[in-house]
Amino acid sequence: MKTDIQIAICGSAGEGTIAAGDILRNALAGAGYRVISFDAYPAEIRGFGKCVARLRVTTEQAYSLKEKSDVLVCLNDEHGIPHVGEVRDFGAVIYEAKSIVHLAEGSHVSGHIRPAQVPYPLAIRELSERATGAIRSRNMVVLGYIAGLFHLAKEPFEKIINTKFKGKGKAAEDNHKAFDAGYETGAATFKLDDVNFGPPGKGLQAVMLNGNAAVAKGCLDAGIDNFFGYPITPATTIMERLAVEMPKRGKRLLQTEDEIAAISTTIGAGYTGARSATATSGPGLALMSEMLGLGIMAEVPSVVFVSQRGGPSTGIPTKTEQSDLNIAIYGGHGDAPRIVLAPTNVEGCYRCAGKAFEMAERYQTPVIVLLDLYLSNRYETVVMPAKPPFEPNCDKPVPKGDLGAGYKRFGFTEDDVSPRALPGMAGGMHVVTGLEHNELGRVNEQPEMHEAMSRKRHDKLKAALQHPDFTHYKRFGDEGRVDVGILAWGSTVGECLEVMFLAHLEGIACAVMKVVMLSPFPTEAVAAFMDDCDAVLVPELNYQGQFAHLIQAETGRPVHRYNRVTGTPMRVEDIMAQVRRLAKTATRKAA
Amino acid sequence: MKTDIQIAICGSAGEGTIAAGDILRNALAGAGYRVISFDAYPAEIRGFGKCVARLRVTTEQAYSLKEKSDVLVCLNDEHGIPHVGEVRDFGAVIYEAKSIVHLAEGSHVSGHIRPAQVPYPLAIRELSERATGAIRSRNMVVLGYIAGLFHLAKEPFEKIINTKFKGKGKAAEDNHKAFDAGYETGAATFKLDDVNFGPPGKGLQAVMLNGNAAVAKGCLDAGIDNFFGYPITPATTIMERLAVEMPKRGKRLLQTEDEIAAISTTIGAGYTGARSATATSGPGLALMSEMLGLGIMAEVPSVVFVSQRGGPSTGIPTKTEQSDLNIAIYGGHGDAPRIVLAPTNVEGCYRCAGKAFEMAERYQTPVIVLLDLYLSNRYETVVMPAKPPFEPNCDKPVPKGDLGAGYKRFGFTEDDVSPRALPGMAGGMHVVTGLEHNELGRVNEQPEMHEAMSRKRHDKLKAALQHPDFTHYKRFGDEGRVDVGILAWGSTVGECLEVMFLAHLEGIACAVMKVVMLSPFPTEAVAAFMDDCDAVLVPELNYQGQFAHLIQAETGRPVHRYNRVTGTPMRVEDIMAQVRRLAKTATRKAA
Amino acid sequence: MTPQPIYLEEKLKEVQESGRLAYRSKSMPTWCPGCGYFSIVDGLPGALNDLGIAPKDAVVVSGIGCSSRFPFFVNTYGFHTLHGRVLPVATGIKTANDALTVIAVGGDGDGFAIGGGHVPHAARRNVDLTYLLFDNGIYGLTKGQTSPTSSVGFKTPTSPYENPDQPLNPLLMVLTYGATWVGQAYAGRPQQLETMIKQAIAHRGFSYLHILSPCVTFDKTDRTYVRLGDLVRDLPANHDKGDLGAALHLAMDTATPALGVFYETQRPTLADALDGLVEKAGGSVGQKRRTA
Amino acid sequence: MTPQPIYLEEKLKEVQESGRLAYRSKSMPTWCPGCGYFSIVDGLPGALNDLGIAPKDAVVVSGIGCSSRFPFFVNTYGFHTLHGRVLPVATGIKTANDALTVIAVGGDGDGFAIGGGHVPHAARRNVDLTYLLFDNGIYGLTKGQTSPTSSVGFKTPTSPYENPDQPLNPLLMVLTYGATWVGQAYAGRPQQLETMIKQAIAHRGFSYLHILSPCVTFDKTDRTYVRLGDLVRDLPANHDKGDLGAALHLAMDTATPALGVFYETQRPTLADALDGLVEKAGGSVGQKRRTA
Ligand SMILES: Cc1ncc(C[n+]2csc(CCOP(=O)(O)OP(=O)(O)O)c2C)c(N)n1
Ligand SMILES: Cc1ncc(C[n+]2csc(CCOP(=O)(O)OP(=O)(O)O)c2C)c(N)n1
Ligand code: SF4
Ligand code: SF4
Ligand SMILES: [Mg+2]
Ligand SMILES: [Mg+2]
Repeated sequence: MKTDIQIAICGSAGEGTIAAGDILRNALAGAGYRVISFDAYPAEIRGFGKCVARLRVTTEQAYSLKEKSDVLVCLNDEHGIPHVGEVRDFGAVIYEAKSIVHLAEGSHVSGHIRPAQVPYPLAIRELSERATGAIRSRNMVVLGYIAGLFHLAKEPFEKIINTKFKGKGKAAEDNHKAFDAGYETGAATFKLDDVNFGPPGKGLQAVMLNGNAAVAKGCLDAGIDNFFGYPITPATTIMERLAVEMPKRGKRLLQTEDEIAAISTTIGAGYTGARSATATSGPGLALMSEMLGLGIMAEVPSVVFVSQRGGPSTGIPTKTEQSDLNIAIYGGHGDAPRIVLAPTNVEGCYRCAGKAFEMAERYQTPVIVLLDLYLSNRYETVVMPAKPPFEPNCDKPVPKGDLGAGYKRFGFTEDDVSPRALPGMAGGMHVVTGLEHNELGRVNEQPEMHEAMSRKRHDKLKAALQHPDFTHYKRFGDEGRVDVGILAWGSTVGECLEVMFLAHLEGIACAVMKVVMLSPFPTEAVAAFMDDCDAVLVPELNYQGQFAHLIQAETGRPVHRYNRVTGTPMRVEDIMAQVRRLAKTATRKAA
Repeated sequence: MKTDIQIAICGSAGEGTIAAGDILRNALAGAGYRVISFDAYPAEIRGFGKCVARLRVTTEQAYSLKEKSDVLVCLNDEHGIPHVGEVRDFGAVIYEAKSIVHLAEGSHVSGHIRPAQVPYPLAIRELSERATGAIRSRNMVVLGYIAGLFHLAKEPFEKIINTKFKGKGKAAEDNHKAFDAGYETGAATFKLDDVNFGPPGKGLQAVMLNGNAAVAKGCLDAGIDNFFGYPITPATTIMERLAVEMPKRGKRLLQTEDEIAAISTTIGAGYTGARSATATSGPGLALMSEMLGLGIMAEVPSVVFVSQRGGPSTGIPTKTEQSDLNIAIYGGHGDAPRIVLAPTNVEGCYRCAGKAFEMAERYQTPVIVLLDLYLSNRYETVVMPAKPPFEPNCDKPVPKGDLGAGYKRFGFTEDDVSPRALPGMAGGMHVVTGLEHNELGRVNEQPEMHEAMSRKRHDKLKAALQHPDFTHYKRFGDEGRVDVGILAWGSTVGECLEVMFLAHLEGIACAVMKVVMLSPFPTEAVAAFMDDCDAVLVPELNYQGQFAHLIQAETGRPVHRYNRVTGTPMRVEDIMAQVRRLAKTATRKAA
Repeated sequence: MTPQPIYLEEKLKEVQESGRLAYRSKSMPTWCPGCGYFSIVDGLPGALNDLGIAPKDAVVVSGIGCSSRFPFFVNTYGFHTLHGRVLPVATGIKTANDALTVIAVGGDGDGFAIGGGHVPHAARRNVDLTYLLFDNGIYGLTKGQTSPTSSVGFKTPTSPYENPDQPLNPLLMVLTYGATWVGQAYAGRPQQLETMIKQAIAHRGFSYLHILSPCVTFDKTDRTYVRLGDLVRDLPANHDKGDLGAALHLAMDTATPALGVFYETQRPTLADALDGLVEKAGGSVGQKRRTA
Repeated sequence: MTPQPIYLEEKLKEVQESGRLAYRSKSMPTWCPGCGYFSIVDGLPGALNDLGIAPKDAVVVSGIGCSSRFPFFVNTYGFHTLHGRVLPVATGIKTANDALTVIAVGGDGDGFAIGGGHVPHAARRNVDLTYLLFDNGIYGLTKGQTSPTSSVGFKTPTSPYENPDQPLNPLLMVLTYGATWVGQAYAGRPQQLETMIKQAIAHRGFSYLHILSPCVTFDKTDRTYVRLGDLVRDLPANHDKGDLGAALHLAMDTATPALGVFYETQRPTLADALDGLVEKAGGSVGQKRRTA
């Protein structure tokens, strides 16, 4: 039996909502299921706003959360009510049966459950108090209840609770007790809905990571030497995780005074041959614009992770958006070509992170890896490769005998990448500069030299489009001619794939092409895909249609845009409506 | 008789080369001719490199310098020799007849003059020494010689020399003497070439300005209140001129600590209702990226002049390029729409400068005016309007009675521009912020509000495409269907117009469309123009084809690119070769 | 579990009667209960009211941080700018319109990490504005990372083993930049704080008030009310606030922070200097600005 | 009218014999004849040579300005970065490879206008590098505008009536930032300059050498050799360079700039501190870096 169940837990931060979701997803992953999970936080500093932890648990690969949840847990009536509607027919709504406060008419969850939904009133508060003497462990009660109700094994939960509260003394104990209390109640409850967990199948040897954690792991596995950063939502947790891990490996991380310093130190370290990186969000990337240009001109490797959030300006720091594509690709003065990668899922974050170091070193240039809040914070079960799939050193060494008077740091070569001498190497002394220069690195402003060096800086990146062991773009779905082709990037690809499956069910010939390498752009491949499509749809989480714009610029051909800036992930249903509309036109044309 | 004569003066900075060119162009403008002039400087700090002062003197409107000069003056053999080739057949080469040092075979200008050119050896050094007792006034000798040789009136020269050396005592006197000595010699010399100055026609009441001076004048005429800036080539002279002029008008200018401070102070001043501006080049614009986004989000007027130079990074600070189009339009994080204007000649610099203040105020947003070194430093005779063609106040006032509790700084309106209360107005208190906000300016992160405000910020700019009394774009040349259409922007437009005239002579149907407003983009007009063209050519001084890219992105249609990054203006002949090539293909297609 | 009401009925009445309510915005502060910043938002209205500065004539400018949410909680004109840019924006405002009272506020990270390049210049130019620096030794808004004033050894998510960097001493720095009024206050002493805010605003020229303020959410160990309460002391009675050397000396003691006015002097403001240029150029000074 | 030869035959011979030639690049300085910077480019090779630092092990990092062309004129590794960014780039280099001797150079504008935000942090972290600040009180490269150390009243193209702003005092500022070695030299006293460069490089930690240097092209009136020569003096013989208070006091006197070592102390460098974290985390310190 295939399992495909989505659970939402709704409450305030103070109620341990996010913690409950975290234990649940880890326990289910531990049990061998595939999980994809994304939480919504309050924006305010003080943590009393609404939180929703959502996870989809499957045996087959899933690509995004579902429109409808199968199970909703309300830790709090006020926050729960608006979410009752997201539960599908015959899905379960679990809620506090005995509210502490007297709630006015209509303020209780029970009053909002549709007839087709299955209500599970639960004395959450009471169970917690009875088990632990306090109401604090209500989140554990509901966890236990879910486990009991759906006949899930206790052991994975117990393991996670143990790890999570190790050394926290009574808290750990209380949590176990509350969990048990909930479990018993759940197991004893008659299950009316048609939510059924099948066995996890052969079981996955997977780890549960969010995008930022995957990036950190990619950095570590690629042998990162130095990290420099300045805190900014939603990128901060990359630095926070590396701050824990890098010293264990003898590596150095420094919190700098700002983003300009962060990219400057990163490039300084890169100049010495170290693998170095920084992480930021849109505002920080804006500040880095000038220094990134130096990295391009001086041909110094560096890696910049950018997790996008709502913009422009300070925008909406705690909501997701895909509106930094323009600045990532075009945000520098002069002809400043750079490599821009945008992973589309958590595993991709890991791969892009590691590959970014390879590419930075191989092509001697800054590499920007574009994430967004949705991807940074979304959890997925990822099967890790046995051995890190990253080359430890991609530097082009100076041929023997070349060091000395004749060494040309910026010499023209067949692949337009010049051998790099690192500080400390005898005979390799040279100066790198942001001024236009000749092969030796000496200032040179001759027209021919500027044209030749401009060409070198652009042409060397062409090879990145063939960088080994990397998915630059990929086509999914129907082969050959299709009614509607979807061109997608970044965190939105998952929803597009779900749309494609839906389209197939409705008899619409549909294919998706995801583009991971956004610069240099795989123009030929994209144009070939477009050739196959009666209509091309480009759904993005930005207002302007930045990717659509890029495609038109690169191919000189028109596309259809679909743009939302709600701060939340795309809704599969919304994209599907566009596909239906376009498919109709396509059919009409064909007819 | 039509006059169309180009004179080049070649020497080192120490020889007064640029000064001679400056006097010559001013004298000829004073005599009523039209002049267009552009000097090439050495890049090094210490001023011994080669300088070339070039000016084209005409009675009809000209749009760029010519490929070939009619007259070359060599103040120095070493620097002069490479330029002898630029003199047309039957043109004049004036050079030092009696070199001080003994020059090796081939090192003397005389050895490089083609038979078809007309040599004018002149004892420059001797004449200077005889007239003034020193060799310093050699540049004045050649000026006088030119005036005498070509029978130009002495008076305009004398006037300029007077103004230029006012209060410099003996220097003024010496210069007059040297000029006279040269004049006499010239008048007595038998003129063999066919370079002939006709009368200036009815005479122009024009002033001679370069692009940066025109910008400064536009600022002053538009009533600039505050200017904040940080020096950077080639924008610095805008600030330097305003530093002289603004205090005379009681206005305040401040040199800030960097470009981030420059744009921040500019926006701070703009917030109070002052007309404020800053000026920079590519590197400074990169640093301003983040703060410009705040201006967009907080809807605060500001004007940013950007004079482009060779890039990327520090690049080639003293050479011209058009490679900051991308960053001007896309260089911010988030969906950050802005107004970008690019004047195409010196008069346009004046107009765009003044209109930029109008637009910034009218649409409550930053306005970027893109120049480049070629335009900033190029001199043209400009006929000034009798009255500054700029509205003194375009602010949208708060309707009577609205101030007070109900005042909505960001209220939705028909034209999407909200009435603006300025600090100091009773009852108008509000907070502007870079966070997403509601109509009152209060932080609001709701999906609907973010979508509505995103729309407002974009849609309000649409009206800028109809901004009154402004040339957003313009078509020149053949009407209707053409073989080749040229789409051009910025300083390159002049060369494109010259190309068009050449094409007409060769029987190629050709039209040019210049686009002055680059953002928001006049997509419809450009697409309509493209409809008329069998082939569309986009010549630009950048490597990537940034304008071509923009056109493709906006229209979804392909164009032909022609790109150079020589640091020098486009060569008419090079563009013409492309036009010929495309015309041939077009004809073949038509056949 | 809805937010606790920060303002007691009595408090509200008191504020109402004092005429200070006009300066309070309808938005309630979103800070954590107990945050030191509440004392500051309580103090500013009193200071403005006492000085007779109408809400319409004051502009509160801020950067980004918990502290920088400040403008939303007072009823004046306000500009919530970008992280680190409070001083240049404030300089632009004041330069464009002398008639406005400009108050710049921001956190330790805002002012001395990302914004550290602007402070020297606002100070040396003696821009006539007041800079209230909320020093909690932490990045509050981004959830508790190390700041340039964090103590050595302090643990945060970005320095999980310990903060290795020696902290900056903003008071000492600002004194060397040429600030013409420099003082220190403590959020735990709201009365004195309010008085000092008033003095700072009353000063003609660049006034810098360093406000020690606990972050109750992310700092449970270092700069708590309890620990700070023990450390702070009043300025020595014989301190000569005209003596820069003495002020520097005092500022060097960060172990027992002194509260009060460290330094005060008079010299031409930026506006004075710019008016001087206008005079030299033969222009007419003090012309009416376009703005109200 | 070709450029005048800057290096006399004798000079070249002297340099050659001293073993310092290895440190001189084949590119001749493009500075104006007479520029104070020549003394510095003469002094650095001597210092490196005396300290036994091979050209391959030194990295000279600079910003943008006449001064920042420096790396092109010495034969070491060099990084000509961006205006104002010399210190963070240098910090990155040193953090990545302890074995390199890192020398940061730049002008007064580079360091204290656009780069002013970085200085406090390099100093407080005690990054083990040497910062040579070329102070000519002007923006040389952009043709003579006002700088943050220009005197009040100085006329330049951006302050044609006069410079209205009080200059900064970098020496004083850097002392308050926590620099562990602070000194001042004068381009007109090349011998002493060379000695001080050597001392600054030899110091373990962040050393700051302020070098007064005339711009002969754009400053004909204020900081000329003649005027500066009259003003500079040696440090008082009894100056205690371990006394921060005394150093601050000395630095406050800008009228008669003292030459010599103002302050010197020892504390852990940034690398020490970061190694400390590695130890705390249970990692192994001092592992061989990937780089040579
Ligand atoms: C350019 C940029 N970088 C980073 C951030 C993220 N950020 C917001 S506030 C802040 C620091 C807040 O600390 P502080 O200034 O001390 O204020 P506090 O919250 O402690 O009051 C940071 C790093 C940002 N908004 N913009
Ligand atoms: C971001 C940026 N802004 C401005 C400039 C222009 N610029 C180059 S050097 C310089 C100032 C040079 O002065 P200083 O640092 O004192 O060095 P000096 O030339 O006097 O040695 C300026 C403003 C630039 N290159 N980059
Ligand atoms: S996080 Fe700290 S500084 Fe921010 S509001 Fe809460 S207590 Fe105050
Ligand atoms: S302009 Fe001044 S600082 Fe620059 S090289 Fe010439 S003298 Fe030296
Ligand atoms: Mg803080
Ligand atoms: Mg300088």
